[in-house]
Amino acid sequence: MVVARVTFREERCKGCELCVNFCPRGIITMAKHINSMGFHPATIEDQSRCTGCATCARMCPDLVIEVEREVVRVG
Amino acid sequence: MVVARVTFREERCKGCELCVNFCPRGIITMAKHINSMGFHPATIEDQSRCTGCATCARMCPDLVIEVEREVVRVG
Amino acid sequence: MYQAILIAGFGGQGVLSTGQLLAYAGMLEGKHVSWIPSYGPEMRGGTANCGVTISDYPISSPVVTEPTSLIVMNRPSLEKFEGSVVPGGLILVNSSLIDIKATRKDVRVYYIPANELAEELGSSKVANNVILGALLELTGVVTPDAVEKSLREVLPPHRHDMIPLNRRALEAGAALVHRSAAARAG
Amino acid sequence: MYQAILIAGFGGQGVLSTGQLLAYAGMLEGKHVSWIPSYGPEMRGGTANCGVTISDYPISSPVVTEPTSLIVMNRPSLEKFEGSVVPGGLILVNSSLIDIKATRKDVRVYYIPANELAEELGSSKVANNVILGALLELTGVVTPDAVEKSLREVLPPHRHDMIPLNRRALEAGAALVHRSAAARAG
Amino acid sequence: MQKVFTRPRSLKDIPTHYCPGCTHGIVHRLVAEVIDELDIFDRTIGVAPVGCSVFAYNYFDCDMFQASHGRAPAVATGIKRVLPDRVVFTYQGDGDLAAIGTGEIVHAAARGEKFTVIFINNAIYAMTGGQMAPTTLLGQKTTTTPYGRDKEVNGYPVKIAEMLSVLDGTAYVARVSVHDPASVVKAKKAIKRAFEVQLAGLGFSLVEVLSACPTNWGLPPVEALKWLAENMIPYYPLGEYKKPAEVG
Amino acid sequence: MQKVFTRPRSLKDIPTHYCPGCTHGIVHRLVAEVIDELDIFDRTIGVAPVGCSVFAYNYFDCDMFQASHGRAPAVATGIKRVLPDRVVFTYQGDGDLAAIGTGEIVHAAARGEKFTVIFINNAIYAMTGGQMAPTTLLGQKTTTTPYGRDKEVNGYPVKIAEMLSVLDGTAYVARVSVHDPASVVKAKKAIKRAFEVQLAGLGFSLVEVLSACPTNWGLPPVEALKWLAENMIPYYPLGEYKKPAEVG
Amino acid sequence: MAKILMKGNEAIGEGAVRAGCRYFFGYPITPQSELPHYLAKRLPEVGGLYLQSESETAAINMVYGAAGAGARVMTSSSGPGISLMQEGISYLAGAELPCVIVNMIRGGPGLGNIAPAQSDYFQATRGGGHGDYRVIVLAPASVQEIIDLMQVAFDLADRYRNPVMVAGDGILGQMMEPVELGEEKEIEIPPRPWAATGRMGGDKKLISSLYIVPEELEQHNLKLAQKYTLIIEQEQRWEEYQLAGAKLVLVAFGTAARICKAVVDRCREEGLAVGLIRPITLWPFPQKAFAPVINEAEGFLVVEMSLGQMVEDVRLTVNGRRPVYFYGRCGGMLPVAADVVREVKKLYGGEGQ
Amino acid sequence: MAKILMKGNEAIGEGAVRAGCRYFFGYPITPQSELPHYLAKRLPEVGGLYLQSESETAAINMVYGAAGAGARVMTSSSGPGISLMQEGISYLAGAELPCVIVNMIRGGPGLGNIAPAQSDYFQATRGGGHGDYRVIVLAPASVQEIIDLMQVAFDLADRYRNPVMVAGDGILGQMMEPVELGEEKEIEIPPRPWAATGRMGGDKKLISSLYIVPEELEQHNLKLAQKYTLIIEQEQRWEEYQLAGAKLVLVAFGTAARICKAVVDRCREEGLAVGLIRPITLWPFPQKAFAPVINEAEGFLVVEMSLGQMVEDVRLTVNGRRPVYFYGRCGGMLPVAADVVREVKKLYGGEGQ
Ligand SMILES: Cc1ncc(C[n+]2csc(CCOP(=O)(O)OP(=O)(O)O)c2C)c(N)n1
Ligand SMILES: Cc1ncc(C[n+]2csc(CCOP(=O)(O)OP(=O)(O)O)c2C)c(N)n1
Ligand code: SF4
Ligand code: SF4
Ligand code: SF4
Ligand code: SF4
Ligand code: SF4
Ligand code: SF4
Ligand SMILES: [Mg+2]
Ligand SMILES: [Mg+2]
Repeated sequence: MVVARVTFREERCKGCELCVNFCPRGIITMAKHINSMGFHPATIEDQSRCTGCATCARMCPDLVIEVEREVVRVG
Repeated sequence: MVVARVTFREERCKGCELCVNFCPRGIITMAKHINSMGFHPATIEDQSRCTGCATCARMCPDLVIEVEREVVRVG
Repeated sequence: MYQAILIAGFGGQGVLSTGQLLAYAGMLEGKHVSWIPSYGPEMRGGTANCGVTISDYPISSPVVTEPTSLIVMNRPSLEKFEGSVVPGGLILVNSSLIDIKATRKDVRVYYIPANELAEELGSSKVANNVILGALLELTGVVTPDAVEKSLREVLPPHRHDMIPLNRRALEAGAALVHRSAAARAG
Repeated sequence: MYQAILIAGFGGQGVLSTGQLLAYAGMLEGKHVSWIPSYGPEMRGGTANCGVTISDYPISSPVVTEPTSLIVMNRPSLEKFEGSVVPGGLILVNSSLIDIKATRKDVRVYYIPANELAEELGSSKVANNVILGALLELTGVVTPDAVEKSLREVLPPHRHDMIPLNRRALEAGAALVHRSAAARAG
Repeated sequence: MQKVFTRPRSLKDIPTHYCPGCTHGIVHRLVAEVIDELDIFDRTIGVAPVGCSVFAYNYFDCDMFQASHGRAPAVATGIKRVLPDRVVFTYQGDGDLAAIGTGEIVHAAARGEKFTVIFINNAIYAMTGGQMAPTTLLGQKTTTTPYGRDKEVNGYPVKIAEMLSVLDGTAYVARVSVHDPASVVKAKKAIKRAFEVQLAGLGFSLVEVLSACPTNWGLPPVEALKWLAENMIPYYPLGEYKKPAEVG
Repeated sequence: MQKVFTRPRSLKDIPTHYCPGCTHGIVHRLVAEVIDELDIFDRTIGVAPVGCSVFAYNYFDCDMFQASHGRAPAVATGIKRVLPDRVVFTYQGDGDLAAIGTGEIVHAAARGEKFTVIFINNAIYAMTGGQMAPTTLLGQKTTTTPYGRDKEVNGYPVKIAEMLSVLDGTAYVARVSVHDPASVVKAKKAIKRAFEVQLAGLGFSLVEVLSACPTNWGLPPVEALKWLAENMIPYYPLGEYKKPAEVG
Repeated sequence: MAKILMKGNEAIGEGAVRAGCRYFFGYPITPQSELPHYLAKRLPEVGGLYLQSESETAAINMVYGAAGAGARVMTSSSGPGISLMQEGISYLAGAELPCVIVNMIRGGPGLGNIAPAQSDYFQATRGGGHGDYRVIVLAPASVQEIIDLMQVAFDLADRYRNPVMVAGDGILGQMMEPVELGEEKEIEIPPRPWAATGRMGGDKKLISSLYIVPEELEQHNLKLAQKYTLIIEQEQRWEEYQLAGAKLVLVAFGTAARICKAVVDRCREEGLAVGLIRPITLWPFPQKAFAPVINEAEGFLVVEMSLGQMVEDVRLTVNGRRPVYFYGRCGGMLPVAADVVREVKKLYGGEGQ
Repeated sequence: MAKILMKGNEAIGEGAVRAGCRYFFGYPITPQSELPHYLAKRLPEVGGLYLQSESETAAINMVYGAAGAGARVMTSSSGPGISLMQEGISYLAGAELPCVIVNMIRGGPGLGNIAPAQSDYFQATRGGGHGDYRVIVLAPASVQEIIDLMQVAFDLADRYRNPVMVAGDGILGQMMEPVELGEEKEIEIPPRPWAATGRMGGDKKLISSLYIVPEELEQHNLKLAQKYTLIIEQEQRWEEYQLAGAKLVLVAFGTAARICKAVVDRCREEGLAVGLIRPITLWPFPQKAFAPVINEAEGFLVVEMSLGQMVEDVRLTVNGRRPVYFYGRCGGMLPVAADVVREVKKLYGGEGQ
């Protein structure tokens, strides 16, 4: 199991939903509330299912998403 | 034998020698005298050797040359 | 009659078309009118506002720098334009979206929960008309009938079914300030 | 001393460089000089002329519209510029190439078979210098020595062997007008 | 935990003015990542002309020039000729590069100017309100082709990558897209190669990026990317059109 | 006796200002012959911009426009769009078409404008005194490349026929030469085809003609033609680069 | 006929169509975009052509071709694009071709911004291109006037065979006002015997501005100068507002003039004898407007959305007989009526400067 | 050092090289061709770059890039090409970049011809581009002065971070005169902390003329205006010739001024009190030159190779205090000294007009 964490910098999100669309795990959704720019920001539902693949971050035009992953040291 | 005639409109000749260079019969030469524009005009030496091929005229940039040929009607 | 109305909000909130509707209605009533937009530095998304002048006399300057009435649809607009209203003028605040109060004391200020009222009517899209209804009620600058007629000319036929809803929104806005005026009076 | 010399002919006859040579010589003699070219409407092949001014005083206008001396190398130039020469001025006609006469009576006119004289010297290329020699002799505007010195500075080293021939051309021109002046006097 | 994805330092940490889902943002990031990875930030100079990316100078944190519409290649030429050891790139839209700036891009390419061009083909003049671009597809509706682009009136979309590849001065020419994650990865590779070609002094390098303009296409962002894939890529095939032997 | 060669009526019977041996004269004649043969003289409109052929309006006896440097394709577009049933041609040099007018020629071609371009490539700016043109060959000395054209400074000669062939709007593109009688015959054929393509409404047509400038090349006319054959043709291969199926 | 509410930019388009213009060549730029959008829809409806060019340089040369071929034709742009057209405009003037060029002036120099300005006055009236030539410049101040002046613009272009520029700004372009369009008339375009449309059996025609022989170019220049003199005599246009008894005369055009009308109103209300001359033709500058007022007026205050350009023409007109003052805002900022009133009060009675 | 005979166009090139200019971007055009020919040879000798651009538009934008990157840089053209540079010049002025632009003025408008003219005066001094900006304009009248003014041109460009134009004509460009070149000095180019040369560890730099917020663009415009005011105060240059006691003052620049010197000489010989003011800076116009003479002079005669452009600046300067007359030739024709003398005699004593 991968230990990974995605963080959304909510106030920068423009609600374009590209991350939602491309997350292979389908775990990103749009929040109900509105951020300071007036958009519904993206948010992750189930952090534990995230693989840290960074696909969401790669598709985000606004650098909202940061991805961290546990590095498994072999040996 | 072909009956042909080339006529040079001397006052228009700029003495570029292209006709001289390309006449397959080599029968065009440059005159000794100078025309009103100050050039040695091209001239034909031996009209009778002319085939009327119009190569000279085709290469003349200044429309100096007119070519006529006897049309041999067959039958 | 001379009214210079400034309508301001986010781009996309429909402030420009609301202003156009108002100007159109003024024209239908035979008034001299002008409408003028102004965009913020952002190409889109940023702030937008428009000035509408409705007058019995030819309009010398269409530029609304000192509005007699101000409609604000977001907080930055209130902060930016509040000071420009002429003394004795009118400020209409969409209180569904603005959580602060105006500070001017020398003008009349009305807080209208336009989005909520609109949603009650069935569509948040008519929030602007709610607030417009309030303006009409308070200033009499044009009649609701003229606005309705304008809608008929401005909207494409397939959207004419929206007109009754819009009319109700105008009336809801009018009623609100009527009531609140009554409340004040009371 | 003030001499405004106009040199005119076909493009390609070297009138521009002859003028430059003259100006250069004037400069070497410490005079104020200017050289100015003028082309006909044709890009090339057409007529060309230049004006050279050589003066003891700073030159106000370099434009030679009223030459004190005129050198003409072809017939159109004679026809065109004859009238512009100041009364009492000088016209030098290259009679090798021009078959008409000047009509002015209030100027001195010399006919110089420059090409023939040049060919006698060994090269028709120095025709211009023949006529220049005549000008020098008649006006004293610069010395032949200054022209020779200029040639040394203007020509690339590998062509310095041409200088003696040029010098002889200058002298031939000078001698001719000297003779003809003598003839006149005689 | 280790960061596997974070913002490149060559981009200033401020929000952009781009619309939601505008892929200008993705391309900005890719360029910045490449600058970071090649460690050339300190000697890089960017040139952004007019277009939606006119404020790119606010986002790229290196030295920047704002250039007149279409002339970024001429401006970049001036810069690079004066400072040959700096890294210079232009960031141009399709109105900018393929219309008004045609002369400048063709001749910078022909001269083999040693800078890198990032060419954003979004098939529209976005900044000025969605007018037809030279790259607008046949049939596409824009504010100036309200009846759809008609070849009889407006002719055919211009294929820049193909056209510039013909020139002897171009060293690297590629067309990429950013409509899905795999494409984004490839796009970055191409951009990196283009900069590497410049660093190696091999000549002119250009990457054409098919990019989405949800706003002027009138589509939600996700739809816009689909439209791009389905409509633009068939007319504008992706790939490396020209590359020097020296580069992979 | 019958005249087998005489001057075309579409050319005015006056001497030209061209230098001895300048092949502008040959190309003028070919265009005029084609106009005569297609019997379109009365409805033909020519456009000549700046260059040695700036006075072409004096020689072609049809209606003519003198256009600004490089903009003949834009002017021709204006004319042809107003008068679609007329025959319109431009006559442009390589400085004109391949340098300052790059944008105009590329976009007239991309739009598929239905006029014909006669493009005189003489590898030089002749009119202004022999400066380097975009088509000047590597190593060629001109007044602005006194040490020879150096690819490091001036880049590579531009191949117009090849470049424009890439565009979907071009219907006919050919490169010909007039350095010998056989080439002249072929050149005329290409020019005729170009006009035929226009008459058939098939799109944009262009004939690039390799042409000699003895004066600025510093060569006697006959030598100039040899230089053309030996130096220009290898870099600028002759041939029909694009032709519509409809045309032979 | 009923009035309709229309944007200035659209009014330019509609006005042009009603003036018989059937060809538009142009390149997009803010703040005139609504004009191309409008014409891209409208021109095909009337059998006309909207063609988007690859650049402003191409646009103005397409205009040259179309005008030379006999069409009523126009183009439109703003600051940077108009600058790119200067060579072409000089050619049009030199070849004496009629056409209409719209400049919706924005803040400059350089890229500047897209806000309204009047800082292209010099460029428009002095000729930003090379050589001795003039362009007739019309400056409307309302949407209705735009409609009316478009007809005037095309007519003047034809009458004098000269380019005509219509100079507005972002405000005029984007403002909506009611307009009376009137009946759509069949426009008869004056014959153009000089147009090069193919000989079609007739004489050869040539469109050109080249006169290689200086004597001939001088003659051509003198002929143009004569035409310009005629235009100066015949075509000065202006509006007078409250000039009767004015001691201080404001001079302003376009949007600035509208603001100045408000200024005049307020001043008159306060009893200050202030009037306004609003030039409608910027070139020819309406010098005639000044003759009747110069004796009574104690001074002139020129109000511009620039650092002061038209003020030179006012100075040249007044020629030292009265003081000429200037008040301007620039960079896309508008003069505020209250500020101008304050300026007026400072000057009123001659305590100025 | 010995004098050498040099063409004006070559002198521009040599003067530029000696002023430390190492970059030239340009496009060929008559009558300035000898300049690119000269520099194509000369610049590589000093480690500089001559780059022929694909157009004048490209050239001026290459200048923008090179100037922004910190180089001493120049371009050159004539009428039509200068018109094509107007957008770029406006950008350079807006971004405050130093550079030198040469215009060897020819006959216009349009293609006109290649003969000498002065009809681009308006374009040069009023800004042919869009927006409120000014270009410093220097007008030499001899080959020696060209050499000297090239140094001045580059220095002024740097001092004020502003484009400088050197305006000549075909005569000045093609005329040869002796010049004293002096020692070739090592030029120290003033530091350019604002140049965008890559951060190299330092602060970020931006070259731009974009100020999207009107308030900010207005501030920028006012800052530019301040600079222009300073230039007007500090940089007016002119030559006075025989002004002492002059009753009629000729005003002329460049080639026309040389002809006018001959006119003054002849007039003085004939006892007519005629003098000459020769503006060397066309912008800023040397208004200061007029103050000392305006009381004694009875009138001014402006002589131009145009239909009358600088005459406006003289009128603005004299402001109605004295009559201002005009004599011009155009289309590539030169004023003939004898004709001007005749004109002077007509006016002398005030019987003019
Ligand atoms: C000379 C000039 N003409 C026109 C404009 C207006 N303009 C600004 S950006 C632009 C086109 C933008 O399209 P593109 O280059 O494709 O960039 P995008 O906005 O699509 O990213 C235009 C026409 C200008 N600024 N300058
Ligand atoms: C805007 C502008 N720039 C420059 C020129 C000068 N000019 C005239 S013709 C020409 C180039 C001529 O070369 P080309 O087009 O190859 O024609 P050629 O003379 O070789 O036949 C140039 C640069 C001009 N007339 N206008
Ligand atoms: S890192 Fe991958 S799995 Fe995790 S949220 Fe992003 S796209 Fe989904
Ligand atoms: S892609 Fe980025 S901006 Fe778009 S919704 Fe996701 S986090 Fe927000
Ligand atoms: S027609 Fe043929 S053979 Fe006769 S002269 Fe001409 S080239 Fe020679
Ligand atoms: S080709 Fe023509 S111009 Fe040349 S020499 Fe022969 S006849 Fe004369
Ligand atoms: S308009 Fe289009 S290109 Fe411009 S920011 Fe918005 S989405 Fe991006
Ligand atoms: S200069 Fe060259 S191209 Fe021009 S006419 Fe002479 S030979 Fe022909
Ligand atoms: Mg785009
Ligand atoms: Mg050429």
